[in-house]
Amino acid sequence: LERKSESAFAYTPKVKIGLNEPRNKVWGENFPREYQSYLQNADTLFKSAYNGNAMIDMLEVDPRLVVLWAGYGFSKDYNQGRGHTYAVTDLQNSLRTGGPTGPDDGPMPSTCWTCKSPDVPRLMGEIGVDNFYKGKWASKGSEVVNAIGCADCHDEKNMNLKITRPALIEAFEAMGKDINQATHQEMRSLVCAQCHVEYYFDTKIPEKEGIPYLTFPWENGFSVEEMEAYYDEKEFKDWTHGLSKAPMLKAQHPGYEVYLTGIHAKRGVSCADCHMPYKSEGGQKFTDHHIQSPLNNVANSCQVCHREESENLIRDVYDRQNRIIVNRDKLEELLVRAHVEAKTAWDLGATEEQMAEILQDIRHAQWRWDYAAASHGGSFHSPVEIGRVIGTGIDVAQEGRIKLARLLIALGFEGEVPYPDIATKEKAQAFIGMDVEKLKLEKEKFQKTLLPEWMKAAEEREAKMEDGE
Amino acid sequence: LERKSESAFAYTPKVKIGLNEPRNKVWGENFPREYQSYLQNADTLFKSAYNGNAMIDMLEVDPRLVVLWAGYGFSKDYNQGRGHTYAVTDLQNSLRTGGPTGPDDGPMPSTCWTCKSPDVPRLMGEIGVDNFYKGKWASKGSEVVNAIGCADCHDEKNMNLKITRPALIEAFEAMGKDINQATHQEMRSLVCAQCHVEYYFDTKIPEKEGIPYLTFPWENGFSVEEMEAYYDEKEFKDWTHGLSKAPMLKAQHPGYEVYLTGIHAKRGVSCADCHMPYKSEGGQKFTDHHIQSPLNNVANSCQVCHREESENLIRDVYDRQNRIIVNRDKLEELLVRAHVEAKTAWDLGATEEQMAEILQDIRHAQWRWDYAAASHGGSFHSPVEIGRVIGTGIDVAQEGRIKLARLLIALGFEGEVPYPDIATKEKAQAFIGMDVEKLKLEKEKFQKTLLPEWMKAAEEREAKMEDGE
Amino acid sequence: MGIYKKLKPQENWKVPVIVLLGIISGLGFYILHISKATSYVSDDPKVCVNCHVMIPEYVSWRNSSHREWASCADCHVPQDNVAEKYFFKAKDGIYHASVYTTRGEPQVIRIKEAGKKVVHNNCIRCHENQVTDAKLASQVDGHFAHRTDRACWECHREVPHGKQRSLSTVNFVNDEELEEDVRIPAWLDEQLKENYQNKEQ
Ligand code: HEC
Ligand code: HEC
Ligand code: HEC
Ligand code: HEC
Ligand code: HEC
Ligand code: HEC
Ligand code: HEC
Ligand code: HEC
Ligand code: HEC
Ligand code: HEC
Ligand code: HEC
Ligand code: HEC
Ligand code: HEC
Ligand code: HEC
Ligand SMILES: [Ca+2]
Ligand SMILES: [Ca+2]
Repeated sequence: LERKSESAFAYTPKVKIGLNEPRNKVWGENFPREYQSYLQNADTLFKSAYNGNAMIDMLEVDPRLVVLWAGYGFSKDYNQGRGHTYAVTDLQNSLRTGGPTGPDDGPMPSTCWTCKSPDVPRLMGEIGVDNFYKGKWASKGSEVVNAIGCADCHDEKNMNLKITRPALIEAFEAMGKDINQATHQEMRSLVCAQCHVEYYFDTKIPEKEGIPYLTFPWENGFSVEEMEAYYDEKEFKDWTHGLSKAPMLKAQHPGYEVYLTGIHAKRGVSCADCHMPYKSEGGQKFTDHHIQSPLNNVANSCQVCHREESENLIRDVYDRQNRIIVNRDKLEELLVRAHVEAKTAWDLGATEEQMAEILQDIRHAQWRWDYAAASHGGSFHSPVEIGRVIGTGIDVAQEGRIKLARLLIALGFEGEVPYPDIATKEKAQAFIGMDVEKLKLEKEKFQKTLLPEWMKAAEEREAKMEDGE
Repeated sequence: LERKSESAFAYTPKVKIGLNEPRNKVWGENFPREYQSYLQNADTLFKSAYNGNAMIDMLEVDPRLVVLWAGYGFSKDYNQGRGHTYAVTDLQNSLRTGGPTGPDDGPMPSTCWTCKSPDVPRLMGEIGVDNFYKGKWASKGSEVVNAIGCADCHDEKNMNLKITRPALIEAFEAMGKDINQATHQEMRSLVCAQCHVEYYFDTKIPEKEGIPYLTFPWENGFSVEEMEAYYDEKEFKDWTHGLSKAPMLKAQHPGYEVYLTGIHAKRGVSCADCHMPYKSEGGQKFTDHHIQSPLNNVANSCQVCHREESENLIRDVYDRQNRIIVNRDKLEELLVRAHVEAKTAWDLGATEEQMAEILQDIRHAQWRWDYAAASHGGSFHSPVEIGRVIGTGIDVAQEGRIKLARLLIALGFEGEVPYPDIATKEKAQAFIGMDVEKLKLEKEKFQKTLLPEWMKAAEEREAKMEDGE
Repeated sequence: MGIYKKLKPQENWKVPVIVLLGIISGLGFYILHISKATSYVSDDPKVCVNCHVMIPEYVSWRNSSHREWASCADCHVPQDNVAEKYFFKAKDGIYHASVYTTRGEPQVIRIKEAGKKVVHNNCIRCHENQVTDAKLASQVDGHFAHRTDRACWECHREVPHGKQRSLSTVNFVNDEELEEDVRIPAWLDEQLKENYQNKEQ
């Protein structure tokens, strides 16, 4: 310990890092090892059976998703996430965010930026949280430009881990917990829980009406049933389904919630233990800031704890993922059928009353499916729980379809409603009546006109910032 | 280390143990420590959340089972297994085995004895395997009397582990494997796999026609789908369901098969590691022959490998069991509904053709449920796989019920078929039209007349056997 | 004061207590003697296997990466100063020896809190350079603490005693003999072979 103060004189930081400094390069001056490894997040070469660094067009891989999300942004474009480096770019380029032509244009709100960049804490500090969430995402296009980085997780004074996103802090408060009480080991997961969690935009907060306020639905607990109850109580819906007209919920990456139910969390293993293991250079260990699938780094992550052949460990992961995918795929198919059958019922003149229970079943079944599907890594993080969730989803989906079978006959329909031809993404998007070409053209225009303007403005703005002194 | 081999040589046997010696006490003379712990298998005090040493009347706990097994022996009487000590008694007293009045009477064959006693290898040695399997169980009532014991698992010459049951050896051959190649660690599970496995009686073996030959359906593999395919190919059925008339399969305790799919098996942990851990007495370590739920002995079993508080480990087991039971219970309910709905369809005049697919769905769904339910411990031995199996079961059951919903309407039925009142075992047995009182009377008569005769004959027979010399 | 009062024996206890203490300490020396606990003063791992309850740990250590570098005492005895080292050894030695001699050893031996601290500090003693970075420690508050606030073996779970610390680590001394052995008893093998011959005909 005495050693510490001794060496403190020996090393002086190269630059002084300012509050909420968004430029990762500046931090990198002081911490070259972490920064070098951080730069590797740009890598897109590794692909595992279901995940990896590469960008995977999920609608292409699995066109059923288009039908499940009919009437909602995700049916336009959805990719399996890749490295942190791309968070800003991917948001800009996604067809979901449309082709804004000015600051008040486009389908998505500012809130979308929240989990994409260290410019977020900077902006929140400058203009306040409420003002940050206000307006269209395009309104902050020239402000949010740096890839997810140091200021998202670290305190610039002492490099301690810290929580920079209000939603997580507020969620803890809603649960009656104080995030300041988190242990160091818990912090190694909580920094990830700022973003890798299910969320929704609450526009009905008293005194903040109309602001799409980022909120985590954890008040009742983290489980699929508890969050469902939360939304049901509030009668919240993310959208109305394009075919079935069901009041739908979208589950977005409940990574932290699912992880909590697994054995690794129970044994105190943190996200960072697997996704940011130590790395050795010159006989010294530091935290590997290349955050990726551990299957690309089994030796440093898994094998420190599990003295098993690397191929066995990878097979274990695949085993779990393969066992889960069987029923998940089945549930997906059942949901496609349910949406299409419900549409047929509407077309034959079903009444709201006749449909009410059926639509509720569809809502609940798809919520369960999405909780399992959107939680990338969940099939490994907590396979028993994910298996359970999908099992309940299949039951609820089929209950809905039994009711539909009865209703359809009552409405005079005979036989089975045919399964749509959705063999490819294009066919599926045509089936739900989407004009993708139009979306692509709008996006291209944006990329050629507004986007370069933003980038230029940002460059000029940052040029005026003080260099870390 | 030297000490261990030292004591191995120092040992001089008190008695010489004969080939297939069925009397455990005789072996106990030479191995008092193992024998003392073995005697504790008679203990019936411990009860965990779902298992334990106590005898649990499963039909009482869960009367749905009565409906699922309508028309089959298990609807008469079914208990959660207890200690090895009781194998013979429990078979004699179960209502499933009826009240034989003589050697050729009663519902069950000799084959039933196979997994109940070390008198089985003795008899097989004396009269041959085929002759052992022939006839009613009552024909061997005075021969099979000793509780599961030493000769079931050990070689009397050197105490090595042995496979004494032909079915396991034959199953290995059918898979193209040689059980003699099993490693020592594998043997620590294979001795259990002689009995804790799914089986059926094959009466169609060429040259052995009519003999209910004990067979393990492993030719295609161990998974629920592979065994299902095996039975489907053979068009085998255990019975025709009393309500739905479906051609049913009964899954009996696929303990070994399920275990093989779990992480402990993958890591080379054997049945004996958990159920027969080492025990310390006077500084000597030996194998604990009290075979029971490890939850009654967490310190010696789990904690040898897991440095966790005992209560955490128990909670882990319960966590998994609780997550599995949710969907298993749901599947059970769906199966009750399917049987009852199918019966309604028959009553309304459904044709064989209209019912064919539906009955196949019921067969497959219940097979999956039973594979999960009958495998005691399976929810812990391999929770991910059991979750998967139940998920597929729910899907198939509901598919059948969708077809039933359509068919019932076509047959002029309106609304939902009501769920039967099966709140208790008695109500459920009455619902399926069973006369339990008659069964009990027959059993009582047997217990008062034939059974004491058997016991006396056995005593006289054993008195003439040589004492271990 | 309050606590002292509580602990202080009543007057009429004095004589019996003194006699008892005498017996206990006498027995203590006897135990020390018969259990060779005095050998604890040595650093040779073989002394630890004087009692066979330590065999699993001995064998697993002997097969570990640390065999050439660290003896039992390097990990299990405080190494910061000589006095503490021998005090801890004596304390532990007498304790283990009494437990062993009185046949009071638990079914599964698990390290206690005090022992954990000692081991943990010994890991750090040897590996300080690897686990901490002097440069970072100077700039990053709490770096040393954060690097060392978990037991090393939460990650390095198999250092040095492996995963199975029961007899199963040492059980298979007769493995060779066993591997050659067949699993099917002769009487059954013959019958089944006959069966297959019949089938082939
Ligand atoms: C015990 C190790 C472990 C822990 C702890 C863990 N993960 Fe994972 N994670 C994995 C593995 C293994 C995968 C699957 C990778 C694959 O399929 O290529 C994965 C996958 C992921 C993925 C998808 C990766 C990709 O390539 O797209 C994300 C995102 C993720 N985890 C985030 C988290 C978060 C957030 C936490 C903590 C809340 C966490 N993980 C905790 C091991 C772990
Ligand atoms: C609570 C944090 C959070 C919020 C709010 C959020 N995201 Fe994300 N976003 C994430 C995380 C985490 C991922 C990585 C998911 C994965 O692949 O596991 C991601 C991935 C993405 C991706 C890349 C993958 C893809 O889907 O093509 C895009 C684009 C994206 N988000 C856009 C948006 C938009 C648009 C919004 C607003 C509607 C939004 N995000 C709101 C956390 C968030
Ligand atoms: C500020 C928000 C934020 C934080 C904090 C965050 N993530 Fe992410 N993470 C994202 C987004 C957004 C993506 C998707 C980026 C994309 O595809 O464009 C992502 C992607 C990932 C991926 C996929 C990488 C790949 O190569 O496929 C992994 C793994 C991951 N995050 C793990 C973590 C872990 C572990 C932590 C905490 C140590 C963490 N994340 C903290 C937002 C965040
Ligand atoms: C997604 C979250 C996240 C981001 C982004 C991030 N870090 Fe870290 N960082 C961590 C975690 C987790 C640790 C481990 C902290 C611990 O256990 O005390 C860590 C540790 C460190 C440490 C302590 C020394 C070490 O190697 O363990 C330094 C220095 C550091 N990070 C620098 C950086 C720099 C520089 C950047 C930007 C280039 C950055 N970090 C970005 C999560 C992050
Ligand atoms: C910091 C330690 C640590 C790391 C890193 C770690 N694990 Fe684990 N793992 C554990 C612990 C602890 C358990 C719980 C079982 C136990 O107590 O041994 C466990 C359990 C498991 C299991 C059994 C649980 C199940 O789902 O069946 C598997 C498989 C597994 N780990 C694989 C992996 C893989 C693959 C990785 C790397 C991606 C990994 N582990 C990383 C500590 C770790
Ligand atoms: C890793 C430890 C472990 C292994 C290996 C294991 N079991 Fe189990 N077994 C358990 C636990 C824990 C339970 C649940 C006990 C309870 O619920 O009380 C259990 C339950 C059982 C039960 C029901 C017990 C009762 O009280 O009625 C049987 C029978 C069983 N196991 C047999 C086997 C067989 C046969 C094998 C090998 C093929 C095996 N087990 C392998 C841990 C194990
Ligand atoms: C392949 C071996 C095997 C065969 C053949 C077998 N059993 Fe069993 N039996 C077992 C095992 C293993 C258990 C313990 C099951 C458990 O609880 O996990 C058991 C338990 C029992 C029990 C006590 C629990 C209960 O169900 O009430 C009875 C009675 C019984 N068997 C009767 C029979 C009858 C009758 C037959 C013939 C139809 C038979 N057994 C055939 C292996 C077998
Ligand atoms: C000869 C056949 C046979 C063999 C061999 C066998 N079992 Fe059993 N086992 C049974 C039967 C039958 C029962 C049920 C007895 C009853 O309830 O009447 C049973 C019951 C059990 C139980 C429940 C005990 C309780 O107290 O609830 C466990 C646990 C068990 N066996 C584990 C094992 C393990 C582990 C092995 C191998 C080391 C093994 N068995 C070998 C036939 C066998
Ligand atoms: C259900 C199976 C089973 C039964 C019944 C059984 N044993 Fe064992 N026995 C085992 C297993 C498994 C081992 C451990 C073998 C090994 O690992 O080498 C064992 C080991 C032994 C050993 C070796 C020393 C030791 O303790 O590890 C002796 C001696 C022994 N048993 C005696 C007996 C006697 C006497 C009986 C009858 C009272 C008996 N066994 C009944 C399965 C059984
Ligand atoms: C002989 C060693 C051994 C014994 C005995 C043992 N385990 Fe394990 N256990 C393991 C190994 C190895 C793994 C795989 C993970 C790993 O590599 O650490 C594991 C994994 C687990 C897991 C994570 C798997 C999952 O399903 O999530 C749990 C929980 C667990 N064990 C509990 C128990 C309990 C409870 C017992 C006692 C009934 C027990 N274990 C007995 C070695 C053992
Ligand atoms: C006289 C027999 C004997 C000898 C010699 C012996 N031990 Fe032990 N040891 C025991 C017994 C008995 C226990 C169990 C004590 C308990 O847990 O209550 C034990 C427990 C332990 C523990 C765990 C308990 C704790 O206090 O944390 C450690 C560590 C240990 N011994 C290390 C050693 C080392 C190192 C040596 C050699 C220098 C050694 N032992 C020599 C009998 C012995
Ligand atoms: C490299 C360091 C190291 C060496 C050398 C070492 N041990 Fe240990 N020992 C440990 C650690 C670490 C633990 C705690 C393991 C745990 O809790 O998982 C431990 C635990 C123990 C225990 C308690 C049992 C347990 O698993 O908790 C005993 C007894 C023991 N050691 C004896 C010995 C003996 C005897 C030797 C020499 C033959 C020895 N140790 C050499 C690090 C060491
Ligand atoms: C007496 C000094 C000493 C002590 C005490 C010590 N080590 Fe080591 N350790 C070494 C040396 C020297 C090596 C290098 C061994 C080699 O390269 O084969 C090493 C290697 C290692 C390695 C890398 C090799 C491997 O097995 O994975 C790890 C990890 C490790 N030690 C962890 C620990 C832990 C954890 C402890 C405490 C429980 C500990 N050490 C205690 C000297 C020590
Ligand atoms: C959070 C998990 C974790 C903890 C806690 C941990 N380590 Fe490690 N350790 C690792 C990882 C990951 C590696 C692998 C890094 C590599 O191979 O480059 C490692 C590597 C090592 C190495 C080998 C370094 C080399 O160059 O081969 C040693 C020695 C070591 N650790 C000692 C320790 C000691 C001593 C402690 C306790 C103070 C400790 N570790 C605590 C995760 C951990
Ligand atoms: Ca949501
Ligand atoms: Ca069967």
